[in-house]
Amino acid sequence: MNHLAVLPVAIPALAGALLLICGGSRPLLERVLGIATTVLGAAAAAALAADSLSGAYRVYALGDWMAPFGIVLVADRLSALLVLLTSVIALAALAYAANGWDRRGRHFHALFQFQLMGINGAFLTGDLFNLFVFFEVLLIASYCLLLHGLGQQRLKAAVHYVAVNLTGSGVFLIAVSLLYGVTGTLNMAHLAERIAQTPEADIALVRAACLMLLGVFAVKAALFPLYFWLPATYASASPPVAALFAIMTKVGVYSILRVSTLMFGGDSGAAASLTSPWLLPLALLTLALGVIGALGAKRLGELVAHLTVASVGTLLATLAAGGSAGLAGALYYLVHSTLIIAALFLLSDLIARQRGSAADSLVAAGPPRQPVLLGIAFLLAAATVAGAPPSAGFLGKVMILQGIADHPAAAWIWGTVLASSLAALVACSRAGSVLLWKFTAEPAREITAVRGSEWLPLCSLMAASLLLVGFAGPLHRHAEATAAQLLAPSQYVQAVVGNSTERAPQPLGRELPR
Amino acid sequence: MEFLFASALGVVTACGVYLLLRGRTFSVVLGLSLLSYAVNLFIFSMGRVTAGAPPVVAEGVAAYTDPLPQALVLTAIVIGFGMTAFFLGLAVRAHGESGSDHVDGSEPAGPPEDPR
Amino acid sequence: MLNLAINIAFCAIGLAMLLCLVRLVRGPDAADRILALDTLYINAIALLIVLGIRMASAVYFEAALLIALMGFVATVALARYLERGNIME
Amino acid sequence: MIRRWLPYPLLSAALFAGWLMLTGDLSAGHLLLAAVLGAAIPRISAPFLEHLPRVRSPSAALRLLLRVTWDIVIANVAVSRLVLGPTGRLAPVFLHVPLALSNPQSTALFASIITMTPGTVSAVIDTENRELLVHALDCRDPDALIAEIKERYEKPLLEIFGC
Amino acid sequence: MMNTATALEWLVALMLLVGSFFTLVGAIGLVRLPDFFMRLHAPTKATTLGVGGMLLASIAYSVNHGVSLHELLITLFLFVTAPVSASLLAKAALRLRLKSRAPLPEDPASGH
Amino acid sequence: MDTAPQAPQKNNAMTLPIIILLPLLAGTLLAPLAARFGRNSAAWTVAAITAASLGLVLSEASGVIAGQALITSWEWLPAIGLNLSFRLDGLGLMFALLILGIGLLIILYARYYLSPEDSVGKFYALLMLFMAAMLGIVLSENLLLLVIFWELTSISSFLLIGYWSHSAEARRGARMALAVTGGGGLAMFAGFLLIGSIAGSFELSAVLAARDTIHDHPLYVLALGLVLLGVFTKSAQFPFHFWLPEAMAAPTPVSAYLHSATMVKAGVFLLARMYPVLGGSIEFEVVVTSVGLITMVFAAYTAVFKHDLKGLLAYSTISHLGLITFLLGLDSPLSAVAAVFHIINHATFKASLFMAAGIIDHECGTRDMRRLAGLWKYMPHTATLAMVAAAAMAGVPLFNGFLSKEMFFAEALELHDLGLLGQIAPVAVTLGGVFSVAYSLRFIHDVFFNGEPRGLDRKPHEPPRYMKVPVEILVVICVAVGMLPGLTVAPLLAVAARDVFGAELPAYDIAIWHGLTMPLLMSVIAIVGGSVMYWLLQHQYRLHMSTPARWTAPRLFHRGYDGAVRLAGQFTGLLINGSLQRYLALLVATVALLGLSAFLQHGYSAGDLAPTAPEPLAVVVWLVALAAAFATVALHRRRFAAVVLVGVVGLAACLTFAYFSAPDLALTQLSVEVVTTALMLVALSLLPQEGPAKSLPTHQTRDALLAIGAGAGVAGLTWAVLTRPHESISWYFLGESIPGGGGSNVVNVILVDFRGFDTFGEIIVLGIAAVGVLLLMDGLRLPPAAGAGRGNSLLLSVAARALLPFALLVSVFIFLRGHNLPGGGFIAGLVTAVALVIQCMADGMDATRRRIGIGGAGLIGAGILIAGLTGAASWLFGAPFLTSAHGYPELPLIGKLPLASAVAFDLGVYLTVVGATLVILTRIGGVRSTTAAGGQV
Ligand code: NA
Ligand code: NA
Repeated sequence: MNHLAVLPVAIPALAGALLLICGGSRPLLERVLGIATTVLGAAAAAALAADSLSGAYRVYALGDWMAPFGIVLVADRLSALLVLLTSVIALAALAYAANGWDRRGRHFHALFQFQLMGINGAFLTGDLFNLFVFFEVLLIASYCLLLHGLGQQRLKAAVHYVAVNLTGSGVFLIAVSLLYGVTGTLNMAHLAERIAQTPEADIALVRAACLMLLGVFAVKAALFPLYFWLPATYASASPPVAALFAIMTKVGVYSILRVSTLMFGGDSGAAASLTSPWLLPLALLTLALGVIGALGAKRLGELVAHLTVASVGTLLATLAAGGSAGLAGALYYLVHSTLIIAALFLLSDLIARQRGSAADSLVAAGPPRQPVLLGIAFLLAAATVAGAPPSAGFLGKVMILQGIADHPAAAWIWGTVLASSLAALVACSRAGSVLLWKFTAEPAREITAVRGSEWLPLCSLMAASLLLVGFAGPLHRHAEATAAQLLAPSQYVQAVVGNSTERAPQPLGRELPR
Repeated sequence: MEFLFASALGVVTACGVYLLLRGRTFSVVLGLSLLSYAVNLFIFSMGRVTAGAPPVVAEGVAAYTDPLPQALVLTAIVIGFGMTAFFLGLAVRAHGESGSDHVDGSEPAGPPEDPR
Repeated sequence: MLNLAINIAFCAIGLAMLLCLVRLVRGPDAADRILALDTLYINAIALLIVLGIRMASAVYFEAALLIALMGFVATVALARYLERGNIME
Repeated sequence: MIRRWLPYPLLSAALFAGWLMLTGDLSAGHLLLAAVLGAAIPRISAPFLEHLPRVRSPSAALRLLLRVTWDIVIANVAVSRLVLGPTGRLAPVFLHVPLALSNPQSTALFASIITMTPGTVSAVIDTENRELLVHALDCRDPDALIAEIKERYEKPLLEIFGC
Repeated sequence: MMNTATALEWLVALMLLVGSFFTLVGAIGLVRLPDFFMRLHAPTKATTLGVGGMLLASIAYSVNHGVSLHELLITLFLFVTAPVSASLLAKAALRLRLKSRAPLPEDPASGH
Repeated sequence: MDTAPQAPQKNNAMTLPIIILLPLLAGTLLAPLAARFGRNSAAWTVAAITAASLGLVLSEASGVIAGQALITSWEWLPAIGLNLSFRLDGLGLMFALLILGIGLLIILYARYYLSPEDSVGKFYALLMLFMAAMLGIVLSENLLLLVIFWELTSISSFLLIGYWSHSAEARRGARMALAVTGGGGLAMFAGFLLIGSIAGSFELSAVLAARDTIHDHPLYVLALGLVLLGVFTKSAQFPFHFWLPEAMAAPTPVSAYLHSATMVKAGVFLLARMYPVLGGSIEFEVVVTSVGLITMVFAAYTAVFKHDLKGLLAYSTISHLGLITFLLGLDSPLSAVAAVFHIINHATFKASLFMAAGIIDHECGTRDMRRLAGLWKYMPHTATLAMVAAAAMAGVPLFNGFLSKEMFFAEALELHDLGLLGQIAPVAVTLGGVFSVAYSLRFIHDVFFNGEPRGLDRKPHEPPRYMKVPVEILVVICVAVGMLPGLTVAPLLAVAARDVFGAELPAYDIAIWHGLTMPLLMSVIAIVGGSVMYWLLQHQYRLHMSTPARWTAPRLFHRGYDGAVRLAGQFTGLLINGSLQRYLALLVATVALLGLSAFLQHGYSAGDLAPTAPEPLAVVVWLVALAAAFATVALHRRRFAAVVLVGVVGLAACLTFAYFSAPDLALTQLSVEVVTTALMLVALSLLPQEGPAKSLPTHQTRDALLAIGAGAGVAGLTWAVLTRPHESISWYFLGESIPGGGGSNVVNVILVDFRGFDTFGEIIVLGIAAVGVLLLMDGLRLPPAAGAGRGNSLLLSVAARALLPFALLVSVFIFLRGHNLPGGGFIAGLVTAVALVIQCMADGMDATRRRIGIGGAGLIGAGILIAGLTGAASWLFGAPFLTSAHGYPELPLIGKLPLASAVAFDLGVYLTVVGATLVILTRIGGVRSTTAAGGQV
């Protein structure tokens, strides 16, 4: 029995529990334990990713109950890739937090582990209701992490974030249970099979459920008009948390991707081509509004948050346009944007800390202590996030633009993507020139230099981004293979539930009240 | 029965949504509570509603109601409880920090906007 | 016979609940509302017991037991709150 | 030795009986379990328990139980007539019942009995002034009612607990 | 002549009716009685004879299906808790000096 | 296009990439390091690197001049057509020599130009970066690779222009240059993508071969337009020219290098590079020539009126770029020669002029020609050099500018196919020539003669010896080429021009004297006319007094830029206005619309099942629920009442569950309901008791409509499902519950076994929520509410203690039987917690805390850990996570004992719930605690 698939969930869960027990009293132990388990989790993630290279589906039946009855974890190329990506981001965020951010509130490390557990679980689960549960795990952990360090700004952002997501969770439940009510199953592969066989009379119900589900995912992914909670939330989170949150919108994107390829894919069935008509315009609008927001941002954190929105817009537009090549590009772009946004959140903290009370506001402040290093870091990160060549952002955009070239709306996508690239470039150059070039003659004050241990996580993320450039060829081939796997949902269904008819839903008997 | 069930769900949902959209954290909590009742009942109803057939396996009983939605509701209830508790804590702290229980963290300024 | 009694009981309890609801909505004071809720809990216990008799099932018993226990907690909390402005110190 | 293992024997007995009542199962397993729980739960909840007054006269306790039960039935009927009849004629009143009981548990029991017998509700136990504030739904002669309450319930309680 | 089973059924029915009656009376009292302190008396009926009747009915009913006495536990709980609720509510009402037909005592709720 | 150039020579020699990599890696990294040892060492280092690159280029030059284009290629991202492919052909060779040669001179010049405060290391590193990018552009064989280097020039020039970042002008100039050229680059990128997709490859060779396909493609015009956008922005063609003068905020070496010799030439390079692919069409010819012509004339005219030396040179540069653009637009072989020739010439004389301007600025402290005058007296050497270069710029015979300009004039006479444009062109180019003579004259006369300098804060003198060397070298080239073109540039020119034209060139002759031709006449007119114009301006119009309307394009741009930023901010602020109400309303509306859209398409229909008749009891519960829900809304401002009323809705839900065969749910709903009520009250005691009074009904209608919509939607869905028959996978659970799960309460078996993983997640959610409450309440201490009652209730105290053991008993009961009958760890945990909470209410929190003794968060952690370890324990048996085991071991006396590992799991649930509930209630409840104990629960 190979337990690889459950490890990315089980390790952080157990570690989180342990950390809760020893929480508060032994901060160093907490830190060491937190980092050690994250490394362990990353190793498991790497093993899983390596395992996924074969292209096989690793199906893990929890409690040894076969699908669709029990909950299964399904690790395919995409899940494994995202779990690995999560680990990378997590390691960087945690290493950064270990410089002191983790002690600005209690139970940081426990919450961090639970956050990882939720994210990994969401990526791995093959059960729609279990996906809800993991969403809740990652959300509640994110609420707490968002509040880490407290303060009025964070509280306000948290009220919005929590309220929106609680409402979203309600909708999620309605959608999932409605699907169950009509199809009688919860396993995503089984649902895919059942949805394809929906009788004519039930099509509207299934479609309504699927659309509501997509609506919920759109909230998490941050799609217009449901993303308004994001900028304030991300901008007010503490930097390591914001860096970790870079993966969170991707959970929404992943969910859309997963259900739309698996459950709503193909041309037949009740949920055929469910996403395309409305997702594309909304995604393009999201992209545009994201860069407009970045252009008008008054703080660096806000700017990065808006760029997060823009990256989601790019991704979803590509997904909506469909096609294997575009999808492959989108996957590459997803990895890139996650890495660089995480890096930018860390960097914005480093910059803010050298600017006294001005922090990351885009106004002149006293000169920083390490302008050159910060400048180089910002230059690289900004160029990457804006998609300037030869960054991973550029390569990703090339892949995307080429990938969707045959789509009827290609002109729209191209225009929006390119124009938003320019806007992002302008926004970043404006921010950089104000933050790192425009100084007031502020009297000398105590600024501590950025320590090596604070550079390390940032540099690792940037190095990862550079590796994306250097190994663009093999990575793109992997992305293509992943896209191909995603676009062959029948294999997924076959791997998870087989084609046995004895697993079909049956009536349970209905007895009227006496 | 089905009509009563459906209409009650609709009404509770509507009341919940209306309260959810008010401008005070406590009203939002009330709205979320009502919504979660509605949602839980909705999940429950997806297994259809049957009286007198609890899913406790016993000899000689053939008809049971669908146990799965019930299990889902239980999960939803517990999660909802946790979330409500958290949101209440958040509301208290936000009010404690800012002195306002408005959902946007401060009393609406200027001309008397709708402070609900 | 028994069925008739059960149905009468249902109607009586239902009516009692509605009356409680009237008090609950009308108030006029918070104390009245708590009292109405408390009574409503009691009615719910009664209802569950009758339901248990009708369904010839013991599964409703726990619910009744819990209401007895939990309803008390709710009432205490409410009353405490009313009296002191907080429920714990 | 028994004190050490069963610091609250009465409570343990009650728990033992309670478990059997709950399960309705007199099998060996459940008897054993009931015994374990009867021994364990008082120990677990010991920090919360205080020493209960010793029951001195079990027969008096039984008599009081029967009396209260009977009173509940009778008073229920009486109060029902009050409730269903014209309410305008009711004469409610607050009574200050002086307390002879001193032990908190027995005082609480006294107050509870007053509440459970319809027509009277214990509102406040004033331990400083050693009196009980009782609201009566319809009372023409307060002093007589106070005397009756003390006679019917407080005296047996004093007899049972001695305090 | 009635056999035991029928007698038991009659008993159950009777107890149910008794319980129903007092439950209803309690609720009527809650609505009809003019002030809070008087309304405070209403639930007592529901608690005692109302639920008590139902529980007796249930016990009687269960005689045929394997005796169960757990209903007694509910009664125990109710008898322990109801006076507490009533007292706390009364204290609260006294503190708030709610409208009362009976003249309110001078120094409300200062006691312990 | 009859004969193609010689087939390129392909090999995998590393020469070409090394040419780029040397400055890119070695240059950028070593420059700052070397700068630590002084500016000389920095300059020597980068000069050596540049020289090395130059050497490599030269080593390949002979082959290229012989007609062998060198192509090397490595795969990078073949799937998207991006390869590391390099090409060294004639055009590339010429540009590479320009870039590296002038680069060397600039390095030397900058060594003396930069002041001690300037960071030399940073300057040279950026310069090397830029050099590498430029080399990349001219050596790219792959169009995508070219885009990469193209944008790299934009970015590195941004950094170079902003080198003096303390200056607002520098920052603005840098941002403007980046926005314009970066934007153009993106357009070009799009154009290349189109071309690549049409040609099926991004390799230049393939694209060149696909010329006809591209021209015939419907997207040709679009691709052309996009590429031209890149060209025009980079080469500062009208109307995108405005960034170049603003970029003069850069240090002069930068201006000399980027804005005369190299970066701006990238645009015309690209035009030349793509000419064989895109050129030859009427669209190309008309657009490119007219843009070039307009730019040439307009910029020359503007240059005359610039008082700033660098401003004059900047507009002159724009004008000359226009000239080159014009030439490249024409479809004739000789125009290609002229264009290439002028690229070389312009680079030499303009770079030297910029350097001269830099020397003047350096020595006089100003570049304002109204203050400068008579410098001949102070720096005759520099003046001589500048005068030669200016003469070349003006197109005076014997200097290189004359030769190419005459060819330009000649070409302008050949525009017969272009109708009106063909008739205007000769006049326009002559006029441009006039202006260019005028500003050249002004440059010389105003600076070096024309009286004495005014108001300089120092006495000007010659610069350091070596600062002049680069100028001297360039001026020598100007003269050498001007006098002996055939011996100097001819071979290079030939191969470069051939690559531009894309075919072998006809025979042509570069000479000073062609006889009395029309172009010569035009030259004479230009020189005479320019002189007259300058004289008139100086003496009649008093040029120095003029304050020519500052060309408004940069202003417009800055206003537009700032406006866009402000507008973006305002727009975002309006959209994302920080109002939760809006966000939630949008969410509800979106979801409702999404749901509705499904029915709009497929129609709504109820199922076929006949609904069952309502029961009186159900009607009562229904009425209760409705009344309570409506009353909650009506009374929601009276929060206490609302809490009670919400509780009633919960009670109705509980009864509904109980009635419809869900005792577990009823139990749970009820327990949670009560705890929630207590919780709400605890919280309410810390919040305002009443919502603010109603005022303007701004959103009420909107919200009511949304609410009704959502309600109708949910009701509709419920009705639709309830009237349909039901099939589900649950038959499996019903069948497997006892044999597979060891329990008869199927719901519980699902919870702890079939879907135990859900439950595991669920308790974690609850646990984290409690931890969250713990964190939220950390450090929050409020005074006790005013007028709050004090003291405890004896009755409550006694009852609470009496109840505790029995509550625990009930907990155990509910816990143990959960697997077979309604109950389980969750409810048991709630019962325990509630029993403890009653103690808190009776005796106060601190006393209770002491009595409980265990930390809340620890309890939660222990619970989760137990549940998790139970799950992980199955690994020991080679089974998946959370696999349960159950059995009925036979015990003496007791008989069969039902044992299931799920019980251990449920114990974890129990502990978590107890811990979480306690933490939640006591933490929030403790905020108003009089004895502010900060310890854990
Ligand atoms: Na009484
Ligand atoms: Na669950």
